[in-house]
Amino acid sequence: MKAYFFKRIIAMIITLWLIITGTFFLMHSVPGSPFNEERTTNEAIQKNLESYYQLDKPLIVQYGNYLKALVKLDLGPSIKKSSQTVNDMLGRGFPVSFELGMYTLIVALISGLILGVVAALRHNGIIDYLAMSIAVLGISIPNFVMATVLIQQLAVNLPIFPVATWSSPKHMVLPILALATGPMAIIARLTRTSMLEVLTQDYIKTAKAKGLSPVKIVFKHALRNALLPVVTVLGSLAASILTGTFVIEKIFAIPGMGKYFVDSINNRDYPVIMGTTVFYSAILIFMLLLVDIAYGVLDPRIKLHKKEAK
Amino acid sequence: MEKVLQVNDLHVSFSTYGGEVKAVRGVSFDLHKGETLAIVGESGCGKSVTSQSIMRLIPEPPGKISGGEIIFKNIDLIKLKEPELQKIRGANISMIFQDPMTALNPTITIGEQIMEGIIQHEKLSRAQAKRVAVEMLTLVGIPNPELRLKQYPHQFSGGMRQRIVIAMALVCRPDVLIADEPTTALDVTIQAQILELFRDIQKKTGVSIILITHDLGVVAQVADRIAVMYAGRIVELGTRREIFYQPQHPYTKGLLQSVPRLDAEKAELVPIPGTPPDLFSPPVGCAFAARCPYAMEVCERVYPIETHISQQHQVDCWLQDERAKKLVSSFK
Amino acid sequence: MKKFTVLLVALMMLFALAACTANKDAGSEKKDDGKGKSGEKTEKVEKVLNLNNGQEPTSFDPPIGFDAVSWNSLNNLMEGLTRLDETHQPKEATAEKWDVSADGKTYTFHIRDNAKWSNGDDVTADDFVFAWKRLLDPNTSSPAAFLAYFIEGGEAYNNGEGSADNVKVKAVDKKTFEVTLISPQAYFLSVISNPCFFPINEKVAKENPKWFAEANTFVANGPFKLAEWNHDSDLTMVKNDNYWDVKNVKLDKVHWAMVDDKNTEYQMFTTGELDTSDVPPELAEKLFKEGDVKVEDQAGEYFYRFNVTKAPFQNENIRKAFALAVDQKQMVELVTKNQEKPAYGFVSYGFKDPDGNDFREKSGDLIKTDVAKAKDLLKKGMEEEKYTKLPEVTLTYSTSDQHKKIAEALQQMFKENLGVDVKLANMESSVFATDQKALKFQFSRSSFLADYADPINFIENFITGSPMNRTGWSNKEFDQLIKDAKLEKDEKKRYEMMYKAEKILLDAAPIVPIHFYNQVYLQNKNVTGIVRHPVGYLELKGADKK
Amino acid sequence: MELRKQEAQNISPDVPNEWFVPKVRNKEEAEAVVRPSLSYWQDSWHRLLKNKLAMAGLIFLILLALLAIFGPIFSTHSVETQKLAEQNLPPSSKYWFGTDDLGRDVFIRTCYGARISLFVGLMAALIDFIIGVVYGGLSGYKGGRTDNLMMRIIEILYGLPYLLVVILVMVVIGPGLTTIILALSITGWVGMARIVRGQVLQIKNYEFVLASKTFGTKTARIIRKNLLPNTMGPIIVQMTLTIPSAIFAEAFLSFIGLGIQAPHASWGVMANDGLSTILSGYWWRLFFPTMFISLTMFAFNVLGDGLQDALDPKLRR
Repeated sequence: MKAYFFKRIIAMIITLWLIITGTFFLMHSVPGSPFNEERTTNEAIQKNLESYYQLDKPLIVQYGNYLKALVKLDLGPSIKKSSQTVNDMLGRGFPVSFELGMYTLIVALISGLILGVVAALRHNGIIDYLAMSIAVLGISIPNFVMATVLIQQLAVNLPIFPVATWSSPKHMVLPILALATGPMAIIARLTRTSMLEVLTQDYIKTAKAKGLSPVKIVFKHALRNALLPVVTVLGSLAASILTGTFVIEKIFAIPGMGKYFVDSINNRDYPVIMGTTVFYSAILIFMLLLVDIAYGVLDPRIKLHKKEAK
Repeated sequence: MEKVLQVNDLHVSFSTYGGEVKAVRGVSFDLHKGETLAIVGESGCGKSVTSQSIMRLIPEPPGKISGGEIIFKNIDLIKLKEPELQKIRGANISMIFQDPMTALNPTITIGEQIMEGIIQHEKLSRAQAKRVAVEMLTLVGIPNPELRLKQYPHQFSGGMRQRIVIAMALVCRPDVLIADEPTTALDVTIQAQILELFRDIQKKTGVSIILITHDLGVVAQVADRIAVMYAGRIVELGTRREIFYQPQHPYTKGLLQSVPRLDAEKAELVPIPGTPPDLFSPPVGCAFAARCPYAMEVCERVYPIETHISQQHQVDCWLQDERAKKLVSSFK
Repeated sequence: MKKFTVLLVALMMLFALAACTANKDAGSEKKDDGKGKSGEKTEKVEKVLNLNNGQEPTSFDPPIGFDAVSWNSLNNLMEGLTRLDETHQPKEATAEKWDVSADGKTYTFHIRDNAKWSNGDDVTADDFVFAWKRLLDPNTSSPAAFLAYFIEGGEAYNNGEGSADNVKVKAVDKKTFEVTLISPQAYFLSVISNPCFFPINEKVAKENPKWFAEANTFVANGPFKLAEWNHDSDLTMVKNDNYWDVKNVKLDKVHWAMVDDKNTEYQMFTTGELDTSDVPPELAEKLFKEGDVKVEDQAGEYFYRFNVTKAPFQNENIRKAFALAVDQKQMVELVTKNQEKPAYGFVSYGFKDPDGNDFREKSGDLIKTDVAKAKDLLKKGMEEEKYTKLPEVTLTYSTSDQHKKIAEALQQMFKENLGVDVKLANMESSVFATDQKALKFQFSRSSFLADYADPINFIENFITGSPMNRTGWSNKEFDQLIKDAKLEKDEKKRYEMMYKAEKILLDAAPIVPIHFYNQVYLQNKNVTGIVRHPVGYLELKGADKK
Repeated sequence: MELRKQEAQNISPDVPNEWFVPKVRNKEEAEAVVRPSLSYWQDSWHRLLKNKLAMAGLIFLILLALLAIFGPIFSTHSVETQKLAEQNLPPSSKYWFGTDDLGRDVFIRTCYGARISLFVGLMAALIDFIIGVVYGGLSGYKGGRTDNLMMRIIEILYGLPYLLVVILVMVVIGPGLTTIILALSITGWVGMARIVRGQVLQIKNYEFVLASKTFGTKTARIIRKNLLPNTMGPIIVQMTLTIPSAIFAEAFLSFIGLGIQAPHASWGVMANDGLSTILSGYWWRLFFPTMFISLTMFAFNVLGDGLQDALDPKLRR
C-alpha cells in the first residue's frame, strides 16, 4: 500500500511537471502579449515592461526560472494586477471558490442521488419521468441563464435573496442553486441508469429473498454498486466546481478564482495562467486519486496496490 | 404426509412491449415436509417464474400473479403485504439462484451477507450472528470459516460460492428451500458435491426442497418427486420412480429420451422436434400438440383433463382418454 | 481495512479544508453583519455612497494603475497638483498657485501648507519629485510614462538613454516644485491631473515599497482614504480628515462593489444595493424612454480601420466608398441605441479652441454618409484598380456582443448601400490586438479613449510609425503638422494645424468613424454631485447623498 | 398396453368423439418455429418501437431535422437580412418567433441554428464516443502499466488550460465548423473514456470475460462482444449528456471567436445573445432557442433511455 502511494505520488509529480511544461510552451506559442491593449503603448514602455517581467529573456531561461521559483512554491507576480502575487490571488480566491464548490457539490450530490435512485425505483413511472424531466432541464438550461432567471425572480421581483456578492449564507443560496443544477442532473441521470442496471442483478434478488427491506436493499446492496460510474465523473466534476466557475462568479460577483482562468488567458497574464493551471492540475490529480481510492473502496475486486504485480 | 406448501392453480403473467406473456397458467402442487420436489422442463417453461412467485419475487410490474393461491402454514402468500412477506422470505422460505457468480454482492463481505439475514429475522447481536454464520459455513463445508467471513465473493471459487449461497439460504433454518438451477453453472464434480451437500443438509435439518432444473441427471440423484412443466403448466407429476420408469406424457418421454442414459443399451439420443409455443398467445389445447407425435384433433382444441394414474402420479394428456386407445396403434 | 483508513483520512482532509474555509468565512460574516447593522442604525448620520467598480483595480500604485478601474478610486484617494472641476478644467488642488515662465516652458508650483498625507505627514515638493521620477524610471515600467515625455529629460530617462538626474523636475524648497518642459504645452495643467502624476509619500514608499497594495498601509492625500480593501470583492473609502479641503467633502463613506456583470449591476441598482449603474444595452431603449438615464460625453471614438497595404483598400476611393456607405446615424439610433453621437470626424466633442468654438463643430462633418457618392466612388476606385470584381473583403472584430452587433449592421449596410458582400470574422481579443498591429486584417474594429484632454491626443495617433496607427497609412504633411503643433506656443495657430491635420486624415480615409463614446448611467435620485470627466475618471469630492 | 387398462374409466364427456383422430400435418409444421426468432438488432428495434416515449423523442428529432433542412423554405425571411426598423418585435403571423435586436426573423435563425447545433452536437458526441470507447476500453481492459500510463495522459490533457488550447487551434486552423468540432473533441472524449474504463474495470473480472480470455479470443473482440454491450447503459447516458454540453460549448467557443461566424448563429449563441432579455422583456429571443435546446435534449434523453432498454441484453426475454 505504501509503495503504491509512493508510486502514485511520483507519477503525480511527473504528470504535474508535464502539464506545467505543456502549458508553459503552449501559452507562449499563442499569439498576443500581456501588454497588448487598445491604448497607446510606445516601444520604450513596451520594452521596459518586457524586461521587468523578464519576457525578453529566451523562453528556455524563463522556463528554468519558473521551475526554480515553483519549487519554492513561488508562483510569481501577476502582470496585469502588478501589485499582487499569484500566490496572493489564489490564496484569496480559492477558499471562496472552494466553499462555493463544496456546498454546490454536496447539494448536487445529495439531490442528484435522491432523484436518480427514486427514478430508478419507480422505473417508467410518473416519478421517474418527473425526476428525469428535472434532470434534462438541469442539463439543457445553461447555468448563466439559470443564474439570471434566479436573480430576476428571487432577488428582484421577489426580494427574498440578495442579488449578488459573497458575504453571508443568504448570499450563497442563489449561486449554489444556479451552479448545482447541472451537476445534479448529470449525477441523477448516471445514478438512475446504473441503479437500473444494478437492480436487475441476481444479488439484488438474493437480498430480496433474504427478506431484507427495500430500503436496506437499495442503500446497502444496490447504491454502492451503482455509484461507480457516478464516482468516475465526480472526480473531474469536483475539480472544476471546486476551483470556481467563471460565469457564475462573474454574474454573482463572487471573489473566487474562477475568473482568473479566463481573465488570465484573455490578458495573457502568463504567471497567472501558469499559477491557475498548476493549482487546478494539482487539485484535479488529487481528485482523480481520490476517485481511484473510492473505486477500490467501493469495489473490492479492483485491487489498487496489486496493479504492478500483475 | 404433512404438507408444508400448497400451490393451487397459480397464474402468472408479464406485460411486455409485445403484449401479455402468460408465463404460468394454472400450476398446482403440494410440497411435503422433508422431501425434495424437482420441477423440470425446458428453459422458458415457467419453472423459474413459479418458484419466484412462491417467494413473491416476481417484479411487479411487469409481472403479475393473476390467480391462484400459495398456502404456507395456512396463510395465502399471494394475499400478503410486502412487510409481512419480508418476514417469511429468508426465514421460512429461502431461495438459491442459478448462478453463484452473480448471486453474491461483489462489494460486501460474505460474512456480512450471511449475517444480515439472521440479524434481520432473529434479532441477534452481531456476535451471535457471527457464531451462527461460522456454524453454517462449517455445515456447508467451507474450511477456515472464521477467516473466510471477512473475504469478498471474488476470492472464492464457483463451488465455494454456491456453498456460501446455500449457507446463506439455510442460515435461518427455513422450512422450504427453493433451489433454482443450483448446479447448472458448476462443473460436474462440483455438481456432485453440491448435490451431496443438499442431501446431507436435508437429513440434518429436515428442510423441504423445491429443486428447479432442466437436468434430469440431477433430478435422478436427489428428487423424491418430479413435476414436469411445459409451457407454463405442469403436465406430469409423480414420484421419481414413476416419472423415470412409467412416463405417461409424450413430453416426459421425449425429455427422457433426450438424456443420455448409462443403463440404456442403445445410447440413442432423440431430440424433441420443434420449439415451445409462443406464450403471448398460448394455444387453446395442449401446448405440446404441435410437437407431439401422437397429437389428435382434440389436443389442439381442448386442454386435457388431469388424470390420476396412481396416488402420486398424475398427467395432463388426451392419450389417457378411452377413445384415444384405438388410435395408438395407428401412430406407429 | 487499510483502504478504508486511507479514504477516511482523505475525506477528513477534505472536510478539514472545508471547515477551515467555512470558519474563516464565518468570522468575516460576523464582521460584515456587525458593520451592516451599525450602518443601518447610524444611517441618518453617515452618508454612504454605494458604487460599482466592475473589477478589482489594477493597482493603486499611481504610475501603474493606468486605467479607469484604478482611476475611479485613485482620483478620490489622492490628489495631484491640479484637479479637474465640474467643467473638466484643471483647478488648483495640492498646489495653491503656480507661475509660468515667459517661454511657457517652466512651471513653478506652490504646494499648500495644509496639504497633508492621511498619516499626518506634509505633502512636500520632494514627494512630487520622487513620484514623477519614479513614473519615468524604466524599472517602474509604467504604461503611463509617455505622458511625462514632455518633461525635459523624461523620454531619454524612460527609454534607458538618460538618467534620473537629467529629468528637469526639482524641489526648490519644501513646498515649491519646479518642472521644465520640452515645449510650451497648453494642456500641461490638464494632463497632470491624471493619477499617474500624483505625489507619493517618499518616506512611506521607502519603508514599504508595497504600501499601495493593502488598505492598512495605504497613505492618501485626497478627499478620501482607504478603509478596507477585500481584493476582488469590494473596497471602502472614508472621508480623509487630513485633506486640506475636507469641509467640502460631503460623503462619509464610499463603498465600491466589484460586480463585473452588467445585468447583475443593474439588478443590484433596482434593489437599491447600488446607487449608480450602467445601462444594460437591452434595456437602453426602455430606460431612455422613461427618462432616468443620464448621458455625458466621453473623450473617445469607436471606429474601423482600413489596412491601406491590403487590397482593395490601397485605393483611396474604395476606402471612401466604404466609409460613405456607413450610416452612423442609423447605427447609433437603431443598433447601439445608447444615445452616442454619430462620428463624422475623429476628434470628439468637448474641446474648445481659443475662439471658444468646439473643435468638432468647427471642423465639421469631414466624412458623412452619402450612398450615391459611395457608389460612384466604388465604381471609380474599381476602374482605377482595374478590378472587374472587388477582392473579397473580410471585416474582423474582437469578440464581444456589442462589437458583433455593430459588425453585423455594417455588413448589412455594405450589402444594401454598395452591393458588396463582406465576410465577418471575429477573433479572441489578444490575438486580434497582435494581428491588428501586425497589419494582418483588411478592415477591422478599433476604438480610442483619450488619455488627456486635448485634440492632439486624438490626431497624433496617425503619424507614421505610431503604435496606434495600425492602418499602414502615412502622410508627410500630416506628420509635419502634428510635429509643429506639439511645439507651437500660440494656441490659435496650434488649433489651425490640428484642424488641417484632421481634414487630411479623413480625406484619405484610412479609418471609418462610427460613433463617439459617451457615459450613460442610472443614478439614485438622492445622489448629487458625482462628476464624470470625459477623460475617464470619476470625481466624488463634491458628491452628496440625501 | 397396461396403461390403457388402468385408465378405462377415463372419458371426458364434453369432448366429441370425432376429435379423436390423428392430427393431419406435414413435416414442416412440426418443425415450424412458432415463436418468431429475431436477430439481436431486430429484437432491439421492436422493443424500441414499442416504447412510446422513445418513439416520441425519435419523431421529434426527425421533425427537427426536417425543420432544419426545409424550415427556411416556408419562411419569406432570410437569416441575415436586417430590418432595423422592425427590431425586437414579438411573435406574430409575420414573424412566427418574433425578431431580434437587428430586426432579423428569429424563426429562420432558429432553423439555421438547428443545423449548426445539431451537427456540432452529434459530431462531437460521435467523436467522443469513438475515441472515448476505444481509449477507455483499452485502458480498463489492459490494466496495469498500460492503464496507469493512459490515465496519466488523460490527466495531462485535462490539466492543460482548455481555453489556451482552443485559442491555439483557432490561430493555427482558423475559424470554421471543423475547428469547432475539433476544439470540442480535444478534451471532450476524456469523460467518456474514464466512464468506459470504470465500467470495464468492473466487468472484466466477470467469468464470461475470463472464459473468453482463456479461449484465446482477441482483445478487440472481447471488448466489442463482451464488454461493450454490458457497458452500454452509462455510455448512452454519457452521450446524451455530451450533446447538450457540446451545444453550449459551441456557444462558448463563438464567444472567444471560434464559433460559427456571424451573422449565422447557433442555438447556443442565440441563447447567449438573448440572455439579457430576461430584463428587457423580449422573452422570445431567449425562449425559443432555449426551448429548442431543452426539447432536443429531452428527445435525446428519452431516446437514449429507450435505446438503453432496447439494447440491454439482460432485458431480453
